[in-house]
Amino acid sequence: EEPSAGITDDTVKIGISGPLTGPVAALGAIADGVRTRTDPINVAGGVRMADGKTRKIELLVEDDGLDPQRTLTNVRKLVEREEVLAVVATAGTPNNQAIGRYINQRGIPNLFMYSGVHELAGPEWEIGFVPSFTTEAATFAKYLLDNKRQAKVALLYLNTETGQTFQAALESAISDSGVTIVAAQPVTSADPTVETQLSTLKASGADTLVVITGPRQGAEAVRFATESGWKPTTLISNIAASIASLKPAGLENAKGVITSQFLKQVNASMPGDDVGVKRYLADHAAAQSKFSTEDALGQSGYAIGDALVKVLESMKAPTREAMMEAARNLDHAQLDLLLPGITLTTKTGEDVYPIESLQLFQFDGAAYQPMGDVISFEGKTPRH
Amino acid sequence: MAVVAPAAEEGCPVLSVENVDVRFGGIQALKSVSLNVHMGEICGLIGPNGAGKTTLFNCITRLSTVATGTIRLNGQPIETLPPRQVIRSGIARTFQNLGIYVGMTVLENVMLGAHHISGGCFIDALVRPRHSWQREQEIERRCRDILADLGLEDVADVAAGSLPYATQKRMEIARALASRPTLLLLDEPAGGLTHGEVTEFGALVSRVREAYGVTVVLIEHHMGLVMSLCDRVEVFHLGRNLASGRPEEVRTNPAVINAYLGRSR
Amino acid sequence: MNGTRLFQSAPAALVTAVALCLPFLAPDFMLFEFSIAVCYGIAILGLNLLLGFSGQICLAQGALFGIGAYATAILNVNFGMDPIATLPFAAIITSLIGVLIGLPALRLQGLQLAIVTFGVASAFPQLLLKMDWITGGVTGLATDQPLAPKWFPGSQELWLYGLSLICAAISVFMLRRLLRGDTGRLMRALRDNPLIAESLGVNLTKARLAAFAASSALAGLGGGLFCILNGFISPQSFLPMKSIDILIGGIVGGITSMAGAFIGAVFIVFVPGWTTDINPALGGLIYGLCLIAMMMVARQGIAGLPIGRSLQALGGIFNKKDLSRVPGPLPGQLGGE
Amino acid sequence: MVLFFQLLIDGLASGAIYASLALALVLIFRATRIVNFGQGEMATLSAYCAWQLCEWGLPVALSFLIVGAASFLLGVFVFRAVIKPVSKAPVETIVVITLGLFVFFQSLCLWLWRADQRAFPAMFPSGGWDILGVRVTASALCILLVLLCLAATMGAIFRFTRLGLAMRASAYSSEKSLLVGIRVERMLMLGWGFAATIGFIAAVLVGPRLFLSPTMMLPILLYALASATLGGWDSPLGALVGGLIVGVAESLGATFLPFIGADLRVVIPIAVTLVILLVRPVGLFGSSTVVKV
Amino acid sequence: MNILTVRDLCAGYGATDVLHKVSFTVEQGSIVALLGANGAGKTTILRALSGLLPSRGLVEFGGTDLRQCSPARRVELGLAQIPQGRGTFGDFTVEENLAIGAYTINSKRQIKEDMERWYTAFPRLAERRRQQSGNLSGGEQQMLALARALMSRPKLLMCDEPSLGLAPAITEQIFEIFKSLNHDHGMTLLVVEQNADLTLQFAHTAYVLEAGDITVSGPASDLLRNEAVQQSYLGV
Ligand SMILES: Nc1ncnc2c1ncn2[C@@H]1O[C@H](COP(=O)(O)OP(=O)(O)OP(=O)(O)O)[C@@H](O)[C@H]1O
Ligand SMILES: Nc1ncnc2c1ncn2[C@@H]1O[C@H](COP(=O)(O)OP(=O)(O)OP(=O)(O)O)[C@@H](O)[C@H]1O
Ligand SMILES: [Mg+2]
Ligand SMILES: [Mg+2]
Repeated sequence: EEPSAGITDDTVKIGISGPLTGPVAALGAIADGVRTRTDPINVAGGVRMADGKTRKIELLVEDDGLDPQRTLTNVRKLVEREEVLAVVATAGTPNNQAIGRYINQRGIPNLFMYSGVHELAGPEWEIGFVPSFTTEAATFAKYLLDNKRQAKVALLYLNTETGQTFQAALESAISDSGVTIVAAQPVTSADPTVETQLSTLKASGADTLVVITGPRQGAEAVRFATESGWKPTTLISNIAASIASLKPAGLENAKGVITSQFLKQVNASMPGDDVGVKRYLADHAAAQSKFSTEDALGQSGYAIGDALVKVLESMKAPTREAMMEAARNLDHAQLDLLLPGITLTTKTGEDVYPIESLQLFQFDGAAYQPMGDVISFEGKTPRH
Repeated sequence: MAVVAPAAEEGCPVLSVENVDVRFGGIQALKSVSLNVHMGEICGLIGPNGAGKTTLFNCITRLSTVATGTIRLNGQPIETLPPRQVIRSGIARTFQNLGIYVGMTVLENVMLGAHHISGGCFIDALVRPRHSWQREQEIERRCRDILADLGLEDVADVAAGSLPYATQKRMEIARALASRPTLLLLDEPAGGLTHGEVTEFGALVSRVREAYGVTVVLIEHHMGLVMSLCDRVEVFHLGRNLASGRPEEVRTNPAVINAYLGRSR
Repeated sequence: MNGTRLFQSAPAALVTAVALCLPFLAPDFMLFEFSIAVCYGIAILGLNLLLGFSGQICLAQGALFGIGAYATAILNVNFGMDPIATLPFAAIITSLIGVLIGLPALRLQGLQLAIVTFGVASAFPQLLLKMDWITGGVTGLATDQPLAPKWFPGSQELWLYGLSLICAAISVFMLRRLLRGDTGRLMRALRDNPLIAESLGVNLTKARLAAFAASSALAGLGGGLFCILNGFISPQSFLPMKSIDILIGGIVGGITSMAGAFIGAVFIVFVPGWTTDINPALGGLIYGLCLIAMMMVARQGIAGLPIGRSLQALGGIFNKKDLSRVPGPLPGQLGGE
Repeated sequence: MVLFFQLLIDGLASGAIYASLALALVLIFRATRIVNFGQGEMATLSAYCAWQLCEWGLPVALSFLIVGAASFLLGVFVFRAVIKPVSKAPVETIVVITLGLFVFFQSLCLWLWRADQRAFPAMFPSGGWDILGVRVTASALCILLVLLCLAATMGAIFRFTRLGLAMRASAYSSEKSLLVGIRVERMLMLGWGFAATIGFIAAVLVGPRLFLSPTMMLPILLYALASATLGGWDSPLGALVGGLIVGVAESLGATFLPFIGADLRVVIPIAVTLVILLVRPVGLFGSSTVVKV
Repeated sequence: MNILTVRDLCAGYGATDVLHKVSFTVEQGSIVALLGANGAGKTTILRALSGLLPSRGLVEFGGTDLRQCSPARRVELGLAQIPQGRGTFGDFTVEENLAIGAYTINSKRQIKEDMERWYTAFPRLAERRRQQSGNLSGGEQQMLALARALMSRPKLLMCDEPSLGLAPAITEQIFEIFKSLNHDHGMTLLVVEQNADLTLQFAHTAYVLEAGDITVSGPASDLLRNEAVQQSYLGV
């Protein structure tokens, strides 16, 4: 077969467009995370792919400041000038939508988008990574149905596709049960504080607070819930739940907070003896990455890089089609940073969700402790 | 859009101000002031500093609001006109501290005076460029004529801001004339002129009155000019009418000497 | 007639020449980027008209740009209109909304107007989300892409680029008509001293709103084009920073220069990318420095640079006068006395 | 009813946050007639420096003192390096330069400390009181008090001291100020320095509540601008009152106006500002600039 | 003794020079008049002397070379100027204008005294103490500008058309004030005036500036009789 652009006998070019600058530059850690995985592999010689050749991964990163329009120009630049084989880890739902038509027309794989919404404009050529927000909603619902059947839920959600998808999914997951959503308040990333919303939620008489927001508002919510004497059961989305981001709210305030995770906990000072975490820490040191080892976004990036390597390894031909084929047929692929029991599984035409399991954790004031087993929605992720 | 100048009735003053009061917060700048100016006249308006002369001009051109009283132009009350209509009714003025556009050329400044005649309609400019272009040419020609009349043709294309003060004042008069006024209000036009220039200026005003058929109200502190030029002089003091009459009468009026002229004259 | 330094002058000639040569020099994706720059350039033209010539500042230009984009998208998606045919409507609709936004300008000037309009820009993305029944909310809207007709010899990108250039040419042409002669003069009078303008018979209300309308129409046209080029729009593209970017583009290019508008647009489209290319970690830092340095060197915008001026002197054989602009306080006392 | 009062209190608390940045903006505007869009970001940099010193083990008070002084120097430096050379340029030029400062300082913080949010050392006690079900936090109260003192002091300086008068004069017209013997440049420099210090104080006040991050001042910029405009740009006290009005209006409006709701709350500061300006074009405490012919 | 010596002063706006090597001196304790047609460059000279315009040539004031001095320093040395036209801080109250005029004075008592003194001389200003000076009438602003310049108790006061916009009575009063300041306090005055009659009557020395060059100079009484001067400046 004729090899596609971007792949030669010894290299494969991969592009990333992400926000390296601007107000959401935190997401730039994802690109860095991918690099953290690929750099050591290149040093070790490259990836051995299923066609028998070993290739180095050349990563090209472009900055889009999370502006969908710039994502499109970046991707075009990457594809047409740099001739990359595929783009990975594109952050933001609108951004992925903006490039949807282009990648579909051109047949460019858009792998492992960093977006919790998976049904986008380029269905043939894209695949997500992190669990859908519907999965997370289902996990939270399951927790409530199992442990707090009469819960009165107050929901603080980000007023973007993230929060809206989640809200819809949560509502349908708890329909016909004793759990009710008694109040919901949107927040936008431009809100200076969210106390107004929280006061309103508190006044609704809810006993459970579900928070689907960015880290800043998440931390604020956690602090408010305790300081105001409200003390509801707090469930907080994994995008806001990292210990580092809860720290400014006061870790003692965060005690008892429940979250769902798919990544392992990394504690650089106490690495433990998990092989995957150790490798991650070693790679992080080797690649001299800028983000902190505990940065969840960097870890996600690392996991995406890992997934990319898995896809490359199983590519039978040096073509984009083969790449997509490989990405669409992952079979219980294990990644270093995924929690034990969580794997990547996809199937062409049937299953477009790589990760469909989450595990609940509760914060004990110092670390997250697992609650029960991994909850799997393999093959039954609710669509929205 | 022609100048709307109501026909002057016989004997009726061009400008008549009756019992006008103006207040700025606690300060009463004009107290029941009256003034009549007749067709073709050059009426001098003098008075000590802060007597309210400029304020009266501002009332006539609607830049200040009249508390009570009426102002009529050719018998029509104008004290409720919107400010931009004033120039259309035939009143043009100059400003005490210069109201010119320093960044524009002299010609542009003068052409602005004719703005209310040419209209400046945006839609017109967009869809009938030729039409507005022709009008523009016509006005430019007229303005250049006025400039030539006032001896400003050499500086027509110079930025107004770089001209000497007196030239700027003269340009302001040219701008006022470009609006085809019936009534010309000049606020201290001779400030900063040398003696020679003042004489020249007096001649210019007389000439302008003849050539353009305007009635002039002139605020001035330069007694020589006022006495030689004006047909009639009105004196304000502390926001009230103090005296009025022919220049010689006013000059010898003890109240005026006391309040305004001082000892020497 | 004191011709205004507009199209004939040296920077303009240069910009035109470059724009026409580009298809032979730049690869397709670059042409696409330049087309995007042309969209912004049109919006910046509008801002120049408003800020540079009539002295009113509007920081909602990005929102108006967005309104144009959404007008095109909605007309295409909901009413099945051909995207290109929507452009005049985009301009008109935006112009009407622009007049609404301009209403406060009748009482407020300078800093206050800037902040109120910036508020509009900030609220715009949220409004788009709130009105999801028509704007598609967070999911955005995908439009048809006008394909190059069969007879067209070049690529799709070239076709779109040509389309942008035509829109730009029309905008420049219309703006020239507005800026010369009486209307141009009255806007400058308005800018330099509204009080005197009023006493000279200028209808401030009408003039201010007309300036807003014209400026918004240009923003709307640019926005519509933007939508066509991208084929997909979402609120994320019209954050308040977009308005600031457009302002930066306008000022960097030169606020009273038409060529400057396009130079500024190229600046805001390409420079942020270049600076991150120099060093991904320091991209923003370099961009910030770049902005500062740019303004310290080219105080009147790039189009006012000495190079521009000397070229202009060369071109002065064909050309007569500069549009005057008083250096000093921004319209409406944003600064000093 | 309890909710109403709670929201009122919340509004005052967030209003204090807006007011603190507004105060720095007003100060620099009063002293130099420039709106420094980078003010908040400069303050963020100072706050990071203070945090870093604390992390290195310096006592909080000492590091605040050091950084307070350093902020002054930062302001002076910025003035000398980028503002002074263009002091004769049109205002738009300076606007873009301050936007450049905004981008620069934000990126600098991002580069040095990355995007993660940090806990900023709190100066005030963290507790609060429950009054009939309405929660009043001690920190919010303290912030308000400090701001009130700051605003009053600043106002008094501008109004009654020679220094203040000279600063205002330099901002009004450099030429006329030179003619009365004011060293205009020094005054502008002082203005930048003081504004940077006040900015730092603002950051210290709000840091614990907003969490320290390179973009922490970004969301409040619009609100601060609205507050300053509402207050009239001329008066520090006006900025404070403006901030509180914006805060309360926002808090109540977002909850009790169903068609606005929390997602459109960003409309409120602008709507309030617009309404007040339409009634009183110079802002609540502003004095009108004289335009006379 | 000369308090001010100007030699070969060149200054202008942009590339073009308005002044072409102007030289003159002002004697300590004298009143010097500077006459000239419009646009001759009188204002330009004063602005150059105050340091508002870059200039070339020697300027010496009370033994100090002014070329090294900032405008503010010149004021401290005792060189004050009343600018032409609106010289006041329009946004400031009358009182604040006077206070800022005394910026270089450290004695509170002196400031208070001077303020009272000028309020007595110009009762109009006293009435308007708390009013924004931009709202004053043209003549009132001129009075204020004058009083403000005098607040700094200059050694050499340069007045650019002080009588501009003033009523005759007030003009006379101002010249009286000048005279007494000169006579009783030894203040030196450099007066640019169009009212040549009055000026030449009270000045000691006079210069005539034409197109950026001094063409006539001498004792004021001589100039009063000079025919050319009579023709263009005295309207005889
Ligand atoms: N906008 C205003 N606010 C307050 N007071 C004002 C205002 N305008 C004018 N005044 C006051 O009203 C009085 C009259 O002012 P006006 O300008 O009419 O005087 P004038 O007769 O023109 O004096 P001059 O000969 O000095 O120009 C003055 O005392 C002035 O202080
Ligand atoms: N800002 C400026 N830019 C350019 N040229 C200027 C500027 N100001 C003055 N000029 C020019 O400099 C020359 C001298 O002006 P100056 O103001 O010194 O004259 P003057 O003798 O004071 O006249 P006046 O009696 O009008 O005050 C004039 O020809 C004028 O055109
Ligand atoms: Mg007057
Ligand atoms: Mg002069």
